[in-house]
Amino acid sequence: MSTAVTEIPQESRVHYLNVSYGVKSWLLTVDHKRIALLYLVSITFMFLVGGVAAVLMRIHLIEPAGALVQPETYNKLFSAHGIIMVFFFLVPSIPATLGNFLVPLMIGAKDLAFPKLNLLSWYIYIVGALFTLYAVISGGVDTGWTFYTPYSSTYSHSAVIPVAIGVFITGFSSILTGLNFIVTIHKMRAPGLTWFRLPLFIWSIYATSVIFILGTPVLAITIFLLGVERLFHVGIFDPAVGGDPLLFQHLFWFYSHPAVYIMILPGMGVVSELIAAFSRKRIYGYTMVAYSSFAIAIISFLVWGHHMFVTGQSIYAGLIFSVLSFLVAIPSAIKVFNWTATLYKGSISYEAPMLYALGFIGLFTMGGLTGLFLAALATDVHLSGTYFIVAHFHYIMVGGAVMAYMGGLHYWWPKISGRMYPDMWARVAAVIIFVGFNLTFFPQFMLGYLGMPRRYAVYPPEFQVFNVMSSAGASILGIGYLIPLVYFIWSMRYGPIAPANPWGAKGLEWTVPSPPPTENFEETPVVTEEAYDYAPIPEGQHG
Amino acid sequence: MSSHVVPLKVYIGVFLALLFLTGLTTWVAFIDLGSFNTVVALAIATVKMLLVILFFMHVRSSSGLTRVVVAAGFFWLALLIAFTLSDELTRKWSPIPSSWGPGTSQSQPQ
Amino acid sequence: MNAATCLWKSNLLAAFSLPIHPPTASTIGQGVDYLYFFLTGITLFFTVLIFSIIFYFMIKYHRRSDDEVPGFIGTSMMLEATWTLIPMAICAVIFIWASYLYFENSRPPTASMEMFVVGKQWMWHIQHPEGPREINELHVPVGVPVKLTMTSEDVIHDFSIPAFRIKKDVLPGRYSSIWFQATKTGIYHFYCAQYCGTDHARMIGWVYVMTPDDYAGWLSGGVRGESMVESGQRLFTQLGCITCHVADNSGRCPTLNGVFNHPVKLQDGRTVMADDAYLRNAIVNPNSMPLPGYAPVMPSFQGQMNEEQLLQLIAYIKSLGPEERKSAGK
Amino acid sequence: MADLVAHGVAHRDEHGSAGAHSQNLRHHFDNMSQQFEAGNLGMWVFLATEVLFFGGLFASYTVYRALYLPGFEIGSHLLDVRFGAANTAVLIGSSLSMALAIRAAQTGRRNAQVFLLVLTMILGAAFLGIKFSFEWRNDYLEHLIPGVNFLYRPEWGANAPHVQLFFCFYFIMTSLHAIHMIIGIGLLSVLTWMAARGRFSPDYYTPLEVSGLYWHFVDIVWIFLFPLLYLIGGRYGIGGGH
Repeated sequence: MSTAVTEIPQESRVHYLNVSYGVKSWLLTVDHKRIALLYLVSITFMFLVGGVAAVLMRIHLIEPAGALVQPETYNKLFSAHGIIMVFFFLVPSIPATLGNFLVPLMIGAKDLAFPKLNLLSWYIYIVGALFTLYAVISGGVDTGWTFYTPYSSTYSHSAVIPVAIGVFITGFSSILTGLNFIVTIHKMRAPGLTWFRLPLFIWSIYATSVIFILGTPVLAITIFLLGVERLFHVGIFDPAVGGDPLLFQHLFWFYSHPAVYIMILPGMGVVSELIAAFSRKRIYGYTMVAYSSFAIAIISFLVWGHHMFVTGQSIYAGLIFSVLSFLVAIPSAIKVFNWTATLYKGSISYEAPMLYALGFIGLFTMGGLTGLFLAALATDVHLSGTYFIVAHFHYIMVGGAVMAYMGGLHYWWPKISGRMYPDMWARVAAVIIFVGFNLTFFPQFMLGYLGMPRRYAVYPPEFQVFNVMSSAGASILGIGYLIPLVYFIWSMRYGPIAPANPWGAKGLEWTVPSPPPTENFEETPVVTEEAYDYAPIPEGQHG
Repeated sequence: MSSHVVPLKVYIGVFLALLFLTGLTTWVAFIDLGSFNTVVALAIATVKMLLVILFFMHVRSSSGLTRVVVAAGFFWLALLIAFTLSDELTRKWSPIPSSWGPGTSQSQPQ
Repeated sequence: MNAATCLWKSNLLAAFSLPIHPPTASTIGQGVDYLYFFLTGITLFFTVLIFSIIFYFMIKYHRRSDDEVPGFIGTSMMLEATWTLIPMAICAVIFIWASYLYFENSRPPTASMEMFVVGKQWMWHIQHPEGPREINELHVPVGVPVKLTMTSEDVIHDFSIPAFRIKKDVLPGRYSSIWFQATKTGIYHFYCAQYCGTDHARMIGWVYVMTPDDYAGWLSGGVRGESMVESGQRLFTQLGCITCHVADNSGRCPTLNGVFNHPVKLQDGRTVMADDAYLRNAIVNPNSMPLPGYAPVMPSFQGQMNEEQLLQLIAYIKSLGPEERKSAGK
Repeated sequence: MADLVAHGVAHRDEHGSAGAHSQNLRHHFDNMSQQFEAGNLGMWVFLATEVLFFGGLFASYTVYRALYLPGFEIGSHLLDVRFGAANTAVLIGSSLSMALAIRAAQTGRRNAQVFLLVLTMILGAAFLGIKFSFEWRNDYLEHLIPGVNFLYRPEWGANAPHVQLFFCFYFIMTSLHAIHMIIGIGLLSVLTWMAARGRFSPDYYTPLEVSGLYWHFVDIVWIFLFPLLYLIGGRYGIGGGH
C-alpha cells in the first residue's frame, strides 16, 4: 500500500478522463469511474430541482397565510421535494457516485463485477428520473413522498401514476447497483485484502447494498399495488371492500425506514475515512465500527412500525417496534463514540473535508438523539406528524448524509478530477452550510414541540417567528450549497494539478495516480497491511 | 469450473419425488384436516422447494456464501410477514376496559 | 365566539412572542412533559459532551508538523463495552417509562363522556351525546374525562390536540378513539396531523375547555337538536331494525338489550366483544359473523347511512340496558 | 419489468463480448473460476431480491387471507384444481429438462443441450397456454376478473368483497409469475441459439447455469402459488374440480 507513486505529468498521461472524448464515449462507457461521474451530474441536477422546491416552500411559509402559492401548489412542492430528494438524490448519492468510483479502487479491482449492468443501472435511473420530472412538470403530484392510501389511490387528482412508475423504475437502479457492489466486494478483492483489512467505507457500502437488495423490491411491489389500486379500484387498500390502508404503510415503511439507513450508512463510511485521514489514525474500535454497520443494516428492517404509532396500529406491535427502535440507536451511538475517540492523540488538521466530517458527527448526534423522542411511544404521540419529525429526519439526512456526501466529494475530488479545489472557499462554504443548516432546522424542533403539523400550507400566526427563522436559515443554506457547485466546476479547468495523494492518506485509491487510469491498477496490488495503517500496529492487535 | 456433474438418476429421482408430492398435496386437499390442511400444504411446498434448491439449483454442492444468500432472502421475507402480522392480527384487541372483570382498578393517570 | 378567538390569539402573541413550550392542559400532558424534559436533558447532555470533546481534541491535538504521525492506540474492550451498555441502559429506561405512559394513556376511564368525531375533507364534524353538533369546534367541561370516538368519511385524517399531548389517526371504515381529561379552562388548537389533501392545513379548530357550569350553560344555550341516542332511536325505527330486533327477544333476530360490551358467541365458535367496532361491522356486514340459532336474514346497511348516522345508531344500541327499552333513550 | 431486462444483461455480462475473444474471460476478472463465481453469486443475489419482490405480495396475501379466510376459500374453490396441478407438473418437468440441459453442457453433448432447451421452452409455453387459454379465459367468462368484469354473486353474501380481494391477488401473482416465465423463455431462446452454435463446453457454461437458477426460481414461486391459491381450506366438500 505504501508503494511510492511515480509522478508523471498529468497532461502527458492517459487516464480515464482523457482516454476518449465525445458524448458517445460517455454514454456508452462501462468504466465505473465514468459512470460515477454520470451519476454525479444527474443527481446534482436532481438536487437542484429538489432544492428549488425547498426554497419556494420556505419562502411561502414566511407568512402564516402563505406568501407565495396556493395550498394546492404548496402540496405539490413538498411532494416534489420529498420524492426527488429521497429517491433521486439521497438514495443514490453516496453509493452511486462515490461508491461507484471508489469500491473497485479501494479493493484493488479493475472494475465492478458487472460493468454493463452498472451502466444499465444509470440508464434505469435516468428513465425513472425523466418519468418523475415529467410528472412534476405536467401538473405535479400532491401525495407527499409517502403516497399514503387511500388518498393516493382514490382521492388525489394529481399525476400519481407517472410518479409511481418513476419511483418503481428507479428502484431497480438501486437493486442492480447493490447487486454489483455485493458481488464485487465478495469476489474481486485484491490478494491479501481480507474482510478486516477493508476500509470502513467498503463495510458501510456493503451493508447499504444488503438493504438495497432486500428492501427495494418490497417498495417496488408496493408501488405496483398502489398503481393497480388506483387504476382499477379493486380494493387492495380500500377499506370499503375490506382492504386495509395501513397495510400499505407497513409495506411502504418496510423499505422506507431502512432507506433512511441507505442514506446514512454510506455517510458513516465516508466519515470514517475522513476522520482517519485527517487525524492520521486508525479508526478507534475498527471492528466495532465495522460490525455496527451490519447491525444497523439488519435491525433497521425491524423498526418500521415506529412510523405508525398513532395510526391505529396494534399497541402490542407498537411495543415491539418501539423496543427495536431503541436497539438500532445503539450501533449508531457506538460509531459516534468511536469516531470521537479516534481524535484522541491524533494529528488533526482542518481541511474542508474534515470540517464536514466533524459537522456530521455533531449533527448526526443531535439527529440520532432526537430520534429517541420518536422511538418512545408516549412522546411520539405528541410529536409525530409535526415539524419535530421534519427537523429530526433533516438532521439525519441533510445534517448527516449530505454533510458526509459533501465531505467525501471534497476529499476524493482530487482523485476524481485530478485537480484541487480552492481550500479557503471550501472551508468557508462548510461553515456557511453548518450555520445555515442549524438555523433552518433547529427552529423546526421548536415548532414541532409546539404542535405545528407538517405539510401545512398555512399555519396559525403564533408559529410565525420560528418559521421566519427557518426560512432565513434556508436562504443561507442555499447559498452554502451553491458555492461548492461554482468552485468545483471552476477547479476542473483552473484548479491546481492534484498529486496522487494530496492528503497523505492511506488506502489503495491513493496509490494510483490522480485521475486514475481506466484500468485502475497496472498490476493487481497485493495487500499486506491493515486498514488505516498510519502508525505500525503491534503484532496481534486489531483494534 | 466448480460444480461437478450430478448423476442422471439423481435428477430423475428428484423429478419423480416432486411429481409425487404434487399429487400428494392435491390429494390431501380433499381430506378434511381442519386448519391442518394449510399446514400440510405449506409443509409439502417447502419440501418441494428444498428439493429444487438443493438438487436442481446445486446448492447441495455450492459454497456457504450461496447458502447464506438463499437463507437471507427467505429470512427477510419471514420478517416482513411476521412483523406485519404482529400488527394485523393483534390490532383488534383493544385494551380491556377498566370496568371489565374483577380486580381492575380505575386507572386514571394524574 | 370569533371575537373571543381573536382576543385569545392576540393575548397569546403578546404573552409569548416566542413561545417555546406549548400549554399543558390535560392529565396526560403532565406525564408526557416529564418524559419530554428527561429526553431533552439526555439530548443536551450528549450533544454538549460530544461537541466539547471534539473541540477539545481539535485544539489539543492540532497537527503541528506535516510529517507528524501519531502512535497506534489499541482498542479497549472495556471502553467499548461501557459506551455500549450505558446507552442501552438509558434506552431501556426511556422505553419502559414511555411505554408505561402510553399504555396508561390508551385506556380511557370508564366514566368518560363520549363524543363523536367525523373527519372529512376538510373539516371536522363533532357531535355531543346530548345533541349539539359543531364544526371545527369542540366544547368540553374541565375535569371530566372525555372519550372521542372517531372515524373518517374519506381519507386518513389525524385528530391532534397538542395542548393535551394526544393524537390519533382517523381512518375510513373503522373507529379509533382517544381520551383526555382537561385540567385548565381555556382555548386550545386542534389540528389534522395526517396529510389529507388540498386544504389539509385548514382542517384545524379550537377546543374550548369550560367550567362544568359554563359547559352546561353552553349545552342549553345553543339550538339543541336531538341527542345522539334520540337520533339513533329514530333511525332504529325508520330503517326497520325494530321489526326484527324485538326487545323481549321474540323477533327473528336477537335482542340488542344489554348487548354492548358483553361477549357474543358466534356460529364458528369464536367469542368476540360487542364493542363499537363489532356493532359497526354487524350493521355494515351482518353476514360476516353469523350467530348460532339465527338465520342470516339481515341485509347489509352499507351505503344506507352516512358515518354520522352509523354513530348515532350505535350510540342508541349502546344505550339499551338489559332492562326495558323504554327506559333507554333518555 | 426492468429487473428482467437487467437479468438478461446480468447474465450476458459474463459472456458478453466473448465472441470476439478467443477466450470467454472478461478483462476485469483474473480467471475463469472468479468469473463463474461472480456470475453465480450475482444471480443468487438477484434471486434474493426476487424473493422479496414476490414477498411483498405474499405478505399482503397472508394478511388478507388471515383476516378474510371465508372469502378466500370461496375464491379458491372457484379455481379449477386440475389445471393448477397439471401446470405444476408441467413446470416441474421443465425444471428437470433445464437441469438436464446444463448437465448436457457439463458432459459436452451439444445436440442434447439444444433438444433439452427446446423442450424446456415448450413446457414453459404449455404452462402459459393452460394458464391463459383455459384458466384466465374461464375466469373472464365467469366474471371473475377484478377491475375488468368482476361481478358479486348473491350466494357470497357479505364475503363478496373478500372474494374479489382473493381474485386480485390471484391475478396479480399469476400474471407477475407469467411475466417471469415469458422473460425466461426469451432468455432460453438466446441460450438455445448459443448452444446450437456450440458456445458451451464443459469448461464454460455460466450463462446456462445462471439462467437455470432463474428458471428454477420461477418454478419455486409456482410451487408455493399452487397450494396458496388453489388449495385454500382444503377442497373437500365441494366436489372434484369444479
